[in-house]
Amino acid sequence: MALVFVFFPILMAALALAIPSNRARPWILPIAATTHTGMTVFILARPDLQRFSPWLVLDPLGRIILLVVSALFLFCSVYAAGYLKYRQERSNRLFCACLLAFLGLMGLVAWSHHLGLLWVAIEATTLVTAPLIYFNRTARSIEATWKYLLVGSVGIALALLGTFFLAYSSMGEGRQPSLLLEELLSGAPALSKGWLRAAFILLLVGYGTKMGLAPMHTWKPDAYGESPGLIGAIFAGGVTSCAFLAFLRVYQICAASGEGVFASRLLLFMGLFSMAVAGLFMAGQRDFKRMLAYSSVEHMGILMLGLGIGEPALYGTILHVATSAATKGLLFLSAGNIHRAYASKSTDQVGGAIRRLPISGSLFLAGFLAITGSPPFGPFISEFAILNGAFAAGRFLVAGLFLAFLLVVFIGMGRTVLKVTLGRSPAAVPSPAEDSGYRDGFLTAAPIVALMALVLLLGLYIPAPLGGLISDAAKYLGAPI
Amino acid sequence: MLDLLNAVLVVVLVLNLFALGTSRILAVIRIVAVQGALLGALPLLMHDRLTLPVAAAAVAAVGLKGIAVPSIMMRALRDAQIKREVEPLIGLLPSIVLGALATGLALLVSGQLQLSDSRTSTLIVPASISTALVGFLLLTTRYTAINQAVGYLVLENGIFIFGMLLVEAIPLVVEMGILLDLLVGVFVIAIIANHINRAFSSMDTRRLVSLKE
Amino acid sequence: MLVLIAMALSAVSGLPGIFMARASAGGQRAACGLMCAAALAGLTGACMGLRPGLAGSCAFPWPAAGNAMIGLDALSAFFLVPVFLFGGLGSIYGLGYWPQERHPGSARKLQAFWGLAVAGMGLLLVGKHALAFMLGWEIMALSAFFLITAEDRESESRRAGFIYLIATHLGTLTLFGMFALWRWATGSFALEPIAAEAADIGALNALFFLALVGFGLKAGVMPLHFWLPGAHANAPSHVSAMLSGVMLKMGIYGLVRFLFLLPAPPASWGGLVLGLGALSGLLGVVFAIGQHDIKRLLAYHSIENIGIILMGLGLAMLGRSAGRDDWLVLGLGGCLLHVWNHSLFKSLLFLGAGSVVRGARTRRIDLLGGLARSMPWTAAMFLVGAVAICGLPPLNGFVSELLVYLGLFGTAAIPGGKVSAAVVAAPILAMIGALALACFVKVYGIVFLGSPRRPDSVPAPESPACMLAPMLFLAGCCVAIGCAAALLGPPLDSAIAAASSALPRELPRVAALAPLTAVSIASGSAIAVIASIAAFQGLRARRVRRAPTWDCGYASPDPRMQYTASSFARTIESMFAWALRPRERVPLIEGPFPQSASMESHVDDAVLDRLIVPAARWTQRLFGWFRRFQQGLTQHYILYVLVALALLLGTLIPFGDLISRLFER
Amino acid sequence: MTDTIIHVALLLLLPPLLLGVINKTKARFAGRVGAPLLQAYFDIAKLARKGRVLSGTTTWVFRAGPAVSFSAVAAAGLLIPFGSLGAPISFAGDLILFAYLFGLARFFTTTAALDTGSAFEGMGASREVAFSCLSEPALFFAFLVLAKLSGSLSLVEMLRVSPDWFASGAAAPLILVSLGLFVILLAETCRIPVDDPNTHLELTMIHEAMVLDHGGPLLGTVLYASSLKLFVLVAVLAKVIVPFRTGRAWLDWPIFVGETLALAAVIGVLESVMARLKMRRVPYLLVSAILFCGSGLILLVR
Repeated sequence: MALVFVFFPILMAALALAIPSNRARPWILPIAATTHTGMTVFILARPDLQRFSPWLVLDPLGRIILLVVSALFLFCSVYAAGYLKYRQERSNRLFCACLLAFLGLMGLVAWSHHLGLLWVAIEATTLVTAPLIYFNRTARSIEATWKYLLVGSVGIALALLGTFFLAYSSMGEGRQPSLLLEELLSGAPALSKGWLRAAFILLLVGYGTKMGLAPMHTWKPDAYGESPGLIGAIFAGGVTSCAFLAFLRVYQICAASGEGVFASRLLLFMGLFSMAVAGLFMAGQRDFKRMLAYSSVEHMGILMLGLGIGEPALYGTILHVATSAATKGLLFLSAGNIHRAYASKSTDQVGGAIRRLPISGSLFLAGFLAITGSPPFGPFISEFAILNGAFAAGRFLVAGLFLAFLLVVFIGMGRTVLKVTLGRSPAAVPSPAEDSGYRDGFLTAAPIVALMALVLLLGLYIPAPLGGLISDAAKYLGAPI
Repeated sequence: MLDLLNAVLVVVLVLNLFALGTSRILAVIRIVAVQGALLGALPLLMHDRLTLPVAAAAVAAVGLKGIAVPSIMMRALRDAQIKREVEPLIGLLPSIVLGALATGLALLVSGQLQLSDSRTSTLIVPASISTALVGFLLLTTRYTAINQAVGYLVLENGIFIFGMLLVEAIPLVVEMGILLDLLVGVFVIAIIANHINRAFSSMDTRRLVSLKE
Repeated sequence: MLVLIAMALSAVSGLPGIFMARASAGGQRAACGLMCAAALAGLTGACMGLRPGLAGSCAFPWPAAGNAMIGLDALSAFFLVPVFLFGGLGSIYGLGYWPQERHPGSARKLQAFWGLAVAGMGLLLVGKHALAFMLGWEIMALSAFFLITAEDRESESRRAGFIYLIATHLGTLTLFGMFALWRWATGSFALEPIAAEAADIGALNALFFLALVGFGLKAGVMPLHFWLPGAHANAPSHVSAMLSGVMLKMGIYGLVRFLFLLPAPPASWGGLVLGLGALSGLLGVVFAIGQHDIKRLLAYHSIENIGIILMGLGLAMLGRSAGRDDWLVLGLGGCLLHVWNHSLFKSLLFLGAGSVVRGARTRRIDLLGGLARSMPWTAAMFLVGAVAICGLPPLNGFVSELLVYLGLFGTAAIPGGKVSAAVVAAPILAMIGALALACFVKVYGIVFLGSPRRPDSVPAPESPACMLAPMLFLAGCCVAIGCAAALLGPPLDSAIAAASSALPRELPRVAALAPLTAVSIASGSAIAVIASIAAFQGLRARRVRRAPTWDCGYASPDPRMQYTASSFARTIESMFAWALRPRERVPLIEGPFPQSASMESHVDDAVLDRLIVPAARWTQRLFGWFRRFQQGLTQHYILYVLVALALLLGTLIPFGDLISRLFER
Repeated sequence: MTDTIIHVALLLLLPPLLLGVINKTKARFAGRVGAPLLQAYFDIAKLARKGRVLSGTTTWVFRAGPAVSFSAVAAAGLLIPFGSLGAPISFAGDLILFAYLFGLARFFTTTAALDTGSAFEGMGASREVAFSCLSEPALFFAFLVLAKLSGSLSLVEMLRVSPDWFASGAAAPLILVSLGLFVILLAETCRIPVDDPNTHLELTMIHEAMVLDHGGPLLGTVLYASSLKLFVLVAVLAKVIVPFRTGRAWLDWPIFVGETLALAAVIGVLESVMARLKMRRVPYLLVSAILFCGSGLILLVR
């Protein structure tokens, strides 16, 4: 069953390469996405099929990430169909193929229980998503792709070194070194401490680069800023979740081997540092897509903070993965629409989005309110749970700093978002005559509304199966078998 | 067997310093190709008995690192018709000195690390750390896009050396995956370098600074 | 649970407006009808809730944090009355003030968020569980933001909306912290009185401080009021009426509810709240006098009334910690009654200001004048509101200030010659009353009386009936409470009992302590006497000759010679110059025949314009400095990764024994 | 019931006499014969018979001004105990009603002044309102001291200053309070140190400036109301200054009337001795009143 998850999307990617017509090809995306989500729901309902081989096991963490990314991919693919219909001036052969390949590799990441295989899958996602950034074929997007590739590959190489260190730490007296998660977890107390800590740091820096934690976040504003909104959504929702899943494996091993205290101090520092850097760079940001990138850096910081706090905040952290992925996707898609309509990303030319794009503009504003943790929406529940965890763990200073950074980020983001959405479009905007005529089509607006409904639902009432999935993921993370 | 391994590793270290020292890009690529081939052959020396998977892995590593990757780089270089000079951020001599310093630091550090079993009394750990550091050095001090790719390759080789210690832990599939990823990675980097050259009419990454705060 | 139905109705009341056609007023009328139905249902529910003893509550599951309880007790019913009363009246007023035809785009949005805001406030008041409370709180806050930026074409309204949003979010984050600390202290989210030994004094102080800041931000207490004048001035008038009349009270509700849930409060808390109240009252009215924009003036004046409410609350807390039940009952009674009174006359004044702005097209007082002749009804209503807000006898303002005064004087009557420091608050309250009188004489005199200051302007038309009806109803309520103060005894008592449910002992009744009956008789007879004199003068209106104002023999009095807002307030401004810091642009007149010169004085908000805006600019520059770390060179980015790795690995190496080992050899 | 009738009769008939006494003492000081004692009655009667001239810009507020201020001050008068009797209306907390009734009167006189739309009336109104901000706290400090001494919040008990209070060291505070009350009296009724009642220079007026445009019966009501206000405040001051009571009704009434007339004479003397303060100095005078009463309270508490 695991192989189906991996090879079905790659098969569809090949099919996409084969389809000649530029107009029909985008429709393969929604078809593949719906089948993939159907398979995910089917596999979640059938626990017996969730163990294909010692290498490919779908544990509770994998299930959550698989569900989140596949749902996000479904919404994005519907948006992609509408978006590519509008962008017919460029061939989207490579675009669709890479998207579907990413879906397959994400499946591999979710299923793999061998850290080496996990590394290969993550490296492959990096390489597959590189052409996606380059879709606009402008000088700036080449530069963004180059930086993404360079910094990403350096990070991933460090992660490989970390994986080798981890394997080496399991090479105790006469025991065979192995990278299988079960064996590492069962033999965890016997791992040699020095190598394990070095491995944890290397993997933190390596997968941190993939997630976009500060100070390794420098590629993120360029990559998210220059790629189309759709790709930003896939990145912010999907790629970061996969990298976070990979890091969760490492955290599990670390916690199992009794290095919890060392790990949490490091994670708290990285989390707060990322939120601070995000807040710093978001104040006075002129380009609303780069602002969304920094908001993604901030949310990676919040995830790390949640992990650092430890057991009481794990439920909130995992819930935050789901809610922030959905809200991020919503924000990026609506930002993409606004960018298309105004043909510019800087707040000097963009204004009054609510008037020109009623659905995208108002949902962009609602998304902003959601991502900064206002109550009726999903991220509020998860951030509040993390805050409660921080208090329960007795870390008052961390909680205080957490709230302070949330406020700084809110002010920075609010200034840009309000300039974009409210008011009248500034005079500098192209007069309606050569206005790009881009309006909220059904395909480009429906996914945003659906995502908004999902975020609102998560805020008001978390459905029982999802709640169950998250709580046993938290238990699994806290005390693995 | 052990001293042959050490000899190969010493050659790898020397090649590192050469890579730092040459001023022409073609030469750097050839040096890295030789280094890759040597590393590919390393597992044959490590194992006392020759099993099929180990041999296959070695052949693939030599083939890939020694021949495939350098040829991609050469082709990217030829298309770009750029002048073959390497303009490093800091001159050639200081980079060699820094390289030597890195190797010394690696030796010092690996002395401190408590290595678990006898087989690793050889030079593997210091060699891998120093190659990784040299890779970083190349990445951060060279401006041309291809040169940065070469730096990434050297970093990859460094990590590959460390992989030698854990031959049993990494099954063949994963080995192949890593090599495949390396190949595709270099391939994509080469294409992007090509596009940079067409867009900016030069391989110099100093022109890639328009995206900033 | 009538109230729940009412909340659902009001939430849904906004929706028909959106789906109806843009231009047709049908949508707005339907939404307003739904809103009035919701208001009526809510009012009956609230009045039933006010009867003592009824404290129904029901729970519905909330996965994230156990099940959330919702319950109606007398205190929340007490606060529900103004919410629903003004919810209905405001939407009726909105029909005339913000018709669909003139504002097609924003009218529907306004109507929708109006319903949402009322529903949010309902949920907030009924919520007994932290999450329900915060959900209601944020729905109210966010819909208020959309209401404020209804006309988001002007940059001023967007700026005010942005400052409001920051202040609300700061408040919400403080409440996050408070509820998390609450759960840490009591182990559950339910808003039940904390057992005395559950939390140590440190946590209690933190809880008190967080509650004070979180709710003080929403209530507009002095140092935290910076968002209030901008938001009220730029919002449509019936929105600013709801903001200041009803929404500020949610902050007060929060304070009353939470400060009485905390066990054994030390006397310093009560003193702090009383001090803050006095500060807000005094500086609020002083700033109000310095304003030239009618709605900014009314906004600052809300701060003054919030100050009086806080003085009552502070007095009640002092009574609770000193064990004096009479202070507690008088203080809390005065505070709660002033909440009702303020929501009545402040909304009346804002609606009056709204019809003035609608008629005269401007908010600057110095351009208005002589409107009483062209808008007689609005002028009369505004006068009733003005007299009530200054706390003058026949009307309702006096009753609640009387309760607060009696409480404050009670602090002086401690046997044994000892007097608590709170007694100095009574003269401060007297000064506040006198300043309020000055402020409203200025507003009423200059806006409605005298002759129009813009000679060319066409006289402002009187507002339509649907705007005057709510104002008439509110004025009627003010007079009714003024005369029938005795009837308010029982609801006040049940509300006080509900608020201080944590106290074991039975509290004395309000009527026993305060002469409500005597006051109502006095004000009833006073109104009768004034009416008879007016009638008497009306009958005896013998021949009345009309002549231009004598004004000591000026040949041709010119409207520009009249006293303007700044000149009227000049003496008081000079007295309080240390707080106001007025900026004046005095023209230099030289030469025997100086050309035309104009003098302009402006009082800007001390906290916002002198403290927060410069601080924001400074932090902006500071953050700018960090931009150098993202200058585009790929090599630097890789260097950052390497440096981060080195630093983190550095934490691994035990430097201690490494150095010692080096020195050993 | 009879003493309320006496109380009301006294309240309504006596005040103009005080004006007469003040003017007579000023005249005597200046060596003039001065107007007859009952001159104020004749003025009010004359004005009542005149026809009314109203300014074109005024509304009904202008006519309501004098009416409301008169009835408010009359109601305040009903709260004050005259002679040995209690006040017709008295309840715990009537001191606040007393102070705020004066506020109501002030509100309507100033709005009526602004209604005419003339520069001087506006100036008078602005000064009147500004100075009242300082006199209100002084009044409340005084009431605080009296409440503390008498232990009750009703004016009747507060103003029944009994000799045994002096035993508990209440002499000094009482002196300070009476000084404060005297300054408040001068400020509220615009006597000499604060404002000159019969000056003709509008720039210096406060109270007179507000009533420039009132004519005929309106001016009559205003004059009568201001004398009523003077009488009420003098009565309060008298009760505080003269502590002893004879206990017999028929003797206390004449003593009380005598006290008020004596106080009016004192005011007259003060007016002829002092000149008007500069407008910038008046706030300092009122702040001194606040300090008097405040220090009275502090002395009491120590």
